Amino acid sequence: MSVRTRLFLNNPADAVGEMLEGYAAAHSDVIKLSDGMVVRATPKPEGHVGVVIGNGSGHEPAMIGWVGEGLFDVNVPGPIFSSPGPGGIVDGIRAADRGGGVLLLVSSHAGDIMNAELAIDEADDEGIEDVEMVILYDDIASAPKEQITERRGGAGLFFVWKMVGAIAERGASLADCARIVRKARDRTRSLSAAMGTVAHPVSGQPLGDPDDTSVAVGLGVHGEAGTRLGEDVEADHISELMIRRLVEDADLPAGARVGLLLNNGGSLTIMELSVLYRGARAELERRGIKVARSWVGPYATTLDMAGFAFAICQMDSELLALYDAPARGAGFVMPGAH
Amino acid sequence: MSVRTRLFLNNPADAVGEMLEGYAAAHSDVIKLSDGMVVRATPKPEGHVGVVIGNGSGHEPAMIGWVGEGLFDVNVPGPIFSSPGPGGIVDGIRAADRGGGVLLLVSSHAGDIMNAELAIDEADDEGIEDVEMVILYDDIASAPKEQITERRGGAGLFFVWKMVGAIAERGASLADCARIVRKARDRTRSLSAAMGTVAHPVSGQPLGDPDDTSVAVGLGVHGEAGTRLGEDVEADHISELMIRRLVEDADLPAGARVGLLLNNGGSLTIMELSVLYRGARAELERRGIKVARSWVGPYATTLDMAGFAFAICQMDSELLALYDAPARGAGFVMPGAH
Amino acid sequence: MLDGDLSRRLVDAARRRVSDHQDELSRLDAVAGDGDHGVNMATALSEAMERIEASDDPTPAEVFRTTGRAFHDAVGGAAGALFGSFFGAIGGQLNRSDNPATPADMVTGMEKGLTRVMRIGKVEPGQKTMVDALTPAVDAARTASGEGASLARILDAAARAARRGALSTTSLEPRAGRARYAAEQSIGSEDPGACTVALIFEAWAEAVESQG
Amino acid sequence: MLDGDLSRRLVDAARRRVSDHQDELSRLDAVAGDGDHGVNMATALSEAMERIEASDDPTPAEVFRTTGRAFHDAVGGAAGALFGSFFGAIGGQLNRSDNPATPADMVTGMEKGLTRVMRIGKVEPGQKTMVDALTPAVDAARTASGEGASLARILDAAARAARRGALSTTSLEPRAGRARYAAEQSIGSEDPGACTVALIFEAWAEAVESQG
Ligand SMILES: Nc1ncnc2c1ncn2[C@@H]1O[C@H](COP(=O)(O)OP(=O)(O)O)[C@@H](O)[C@H]1O
Ligand SMILES: Nc1ncnc2c1ncn2[C@@H]1O[C@H](COP(=O)(O)OP(=O)(O)O)[C@@H](O)[C@H]1O
Ligand SMILES: [Mg+2]
Ligand SMILES: [Mg+2]
Ligand SMILES: [Mg+2]
Ligand SMILES: [Mg+2]
Repeated sequence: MSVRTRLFLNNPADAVGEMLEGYAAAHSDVIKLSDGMVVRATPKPEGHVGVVIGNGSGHEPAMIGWVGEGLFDVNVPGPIFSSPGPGGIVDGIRAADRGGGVLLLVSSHAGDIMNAELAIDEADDEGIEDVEMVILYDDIASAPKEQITERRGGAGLFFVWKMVGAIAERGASLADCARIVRKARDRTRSLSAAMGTVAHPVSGQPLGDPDDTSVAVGLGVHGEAGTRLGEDVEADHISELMIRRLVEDADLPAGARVGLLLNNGGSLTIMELSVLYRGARAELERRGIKVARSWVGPYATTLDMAGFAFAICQMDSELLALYDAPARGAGFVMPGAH
Repeated sequence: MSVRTRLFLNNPADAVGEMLEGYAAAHSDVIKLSDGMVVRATPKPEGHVGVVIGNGSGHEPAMIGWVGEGLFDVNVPGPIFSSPGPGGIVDGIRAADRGGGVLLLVSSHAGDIMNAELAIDEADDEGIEDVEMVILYDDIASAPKEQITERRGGAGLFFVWKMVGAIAERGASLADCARIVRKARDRTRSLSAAMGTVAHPVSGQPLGDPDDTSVAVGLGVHGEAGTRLGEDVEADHISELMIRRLVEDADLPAGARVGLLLNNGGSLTIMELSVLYRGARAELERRGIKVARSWVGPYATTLDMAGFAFAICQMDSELLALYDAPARGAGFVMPGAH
Repeated sequence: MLDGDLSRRLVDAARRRVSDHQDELSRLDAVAGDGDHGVNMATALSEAMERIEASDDPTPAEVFRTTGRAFHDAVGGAAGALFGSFFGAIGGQLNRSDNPATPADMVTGMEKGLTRVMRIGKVEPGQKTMVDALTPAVDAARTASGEGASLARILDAAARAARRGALSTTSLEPRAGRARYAAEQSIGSEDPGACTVALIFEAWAEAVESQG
Repeated sequence: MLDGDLSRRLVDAARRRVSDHQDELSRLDAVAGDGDHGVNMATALSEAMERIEASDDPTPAEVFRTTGRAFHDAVGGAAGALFGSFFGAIGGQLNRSDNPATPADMVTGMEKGLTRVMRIGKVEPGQKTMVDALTPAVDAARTASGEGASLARILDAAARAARRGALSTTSLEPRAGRARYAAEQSIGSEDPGACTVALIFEAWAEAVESQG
């Protein structure tokens, strides 16, 4: 096994721009491109809170596929694996501003936070007020629970995106939107696993050892290294181990109701995802935890990484209602209800 | 570059069964498992035509993700890359029978046709009447146009599935359903391309030369070999060449309106798909052909093959209306309208 | 004479032989097909034996019909349909014969099986398929049977002819099955289905011979 | 003295030097990061030079502010923010100085830049980042400037100190940036950002020296 260093692209340096053009053209009923940003084809009503996110590319359908009704208003895509700069984020804030304030969501990664902070200052200098930034994290492998705010953002944030998108669409205040973001974040945990690595499409540089075929748990969404589990680990074993760590970190009691997300990190087959899901579901049921909603598919990918992540979000009736609210995005799929 | 021979599975021999359990559990609002078959969670009204398909596994979301309202009534999954046997297909016919006749759809592959024919005889012996079988093909690489009925089935058949699912849902007669199937088939063409190969998950056998990293055009959905294009071919060049061959084979005049499907054969990134789509769309527009609807994503995969297929279907207003009719399947996504 | 026990042993001998060559058969299929032929055949024959062992003192007809159905249920695909129909036809013929059956009944069953395979597969000899081993095997069996030979001699003649037929596919260009889409690749290597036919007849000839 | 032309040549020298070492920098980043550092820096500096060449006779302040913005716009990520703010701070300081600027103005700009980097990056020296090269470089520049040295001598002192600082990161465990999630892997290899700092100061020292 090894990495695919050549992709179906033209000049790799043009890949992000050409991707945005192609993706927007294929989904012109939901989104459009505007100054390098992905915006809703039909803007939100005046006076509503605008929801913006900036992020590195290479994680599609995140976040270009999550712009639309009941989701993001604006996505500012950066270069591959690299957050956009402050100028782009300020443009995004301006584009999302419908007069009801703007929520800038940041998945916790050093570069994303730095650029967002620079952008907030710049927006302030330009007299744009009513911008609130919330930093989001969920990946239990990236820091111990006592330093929870040091954790990085992972696939669990899709729960947060869905819920804040729904409440903003209803016309909630900026404060209420921010409250939901923090509430959903604090109830969400994720953990990833993969075998092998991927190569950066521009530099051609593999992000890990291409000859190491063992399974690793706890990788970052940019291919940052994790802890090796060894070779030939059965899917059921991996699912059980990961779910156990998530449930323990979240202190989920028997009887809890969760949303379960199984993220395809790139090139896993539906066969593998389904087998992994089956194992996770069994482990949750053994612990008396009820899976109320399921999402299985590509959310945040790392190019064609042969990996995945599990995320759980503990639901209550407020969150569940937001989770179930209709939404429309080029890469958005409603969760299965059980 | 090489193939991934180890997947996230338990015993590979159990993979298909465990996949079906996991997939059905994750999508219990749309489908359920019944005797190894995937059936709709809510059956069609009495008296309507039932639509059945049997196919090998390893192509997910085909066809397990396409069972549901406005799509298939029953899917009979076979072993990996291998059509189910006649007994299973007869069970499928029985399960789909709502008293309005049953349409058995067959993607043209030797094994699929043989088993379907054996099943039709067996169903007849058992006194099940009103079963019509239609054989479908679209892959222009598999036989010259003069031997069009010798062609094999490819990703273009999703156009056919969508349209027949819609008309059957409306309660059309068996004859009318079969007419739509043939009409859509005759207006559809597909062509695939890939780099590298995949390994059979049970035998571990690579289906092609794992060291050959060149791009090939005209592969089969089970990894059957195609014609090598060479290394380092730009995406735009591949898109242009493939669209040209499709348009010429279909004799599409300037002014024609088409549905365009870009199938992810497994592990392509959205970045690559978007760049390829952009090139195809540009080539169609250069030829004066209007892309009325677009589908970009995984339809029929070949495990984690780094490949894709383009398919086009020439629309008229009847087909377009069926294409746009609502539908619901675990892996179904509405096409983008332009 | 062919009784239930010998029939069972024939299927089991085929199972063992094919399992031993499973990887080789899959490799042959990977040349221009989908690389699963060995898995398919081994799976079907194991399933057949499980079903046969589960039934109580089956007749020859039951043994062969069960085997045919196991191919149809457990494998599907082209080879499942074709090999399943071949075994099913033998079972159907034996169903019309006395128990134990005569060597001539077995040969008639094989002839019917070949006819079914050619009809269902829509193939003629020379198209690089299992038929290129099955046709000479059945011809040889018919000739030997016409000369009044024992079942052991009949199967021995069939096995030799099947092997020659299988080897002859090496230089052929495929015209049927999914291998035909990659015809050039396949020239120079044997057809996997034909190879399975030879393995089965060889296993049968040895099994009957060893029982004396 | 630092005029617009020399400023432009400093940025161009940095661009050339970093481009030459682009693959090495990406490789260092792949050890525990995401393998793009060389690409990021080369892209940003090329973008900066394009913008600078497009403007008419820019002042030193304009050259450095343009460079800072190019980092922010073209790269993003951690290093885009940090290097962008470093260049931007120099530009901001030169904006308050005469044109041409004095070596002392340049050193004050570098000090402000370091302060911004530490604030935005939330890092201290010793955490295996670019700050471990930048801190000694700025210290050495301040000392040389305090002794009334020429710009050439100041930058030469800074370059030597930056290189020593970059090398010192080899044995450190990362505490900031995404590399910290894979701390063990990274011990034994240099921090890519620190290495870039050394490359830039070395290129500057040579560029100023060669102009006499
Ligand atoms: N139409 C056909 N007629 C006769 N034999 C066929 C036909 N198609 C395939 N075969 C035989 O089946 C073999 C392939 O079997 P197998 O790989 O198990 O099935 P599949 O092609 O469905 O994967 C071929 O080598 C050939 O001998
Ligand atoms: N918080 C931080 N403070 C200071 N320097 C940092 C910080 N985070 C990253 N860096 C520097 O940036 C370098 C990585 O840059 P680069 O790879 O271009 O950005 P990214 O980490 O966004 O991919 C590191 O080697 C380090 O020197
Ligand atoms: Mg980066
Ligand atoms: Mg097969
Ligand atoms: Mg095969
Ligand atoms: Mg980096």
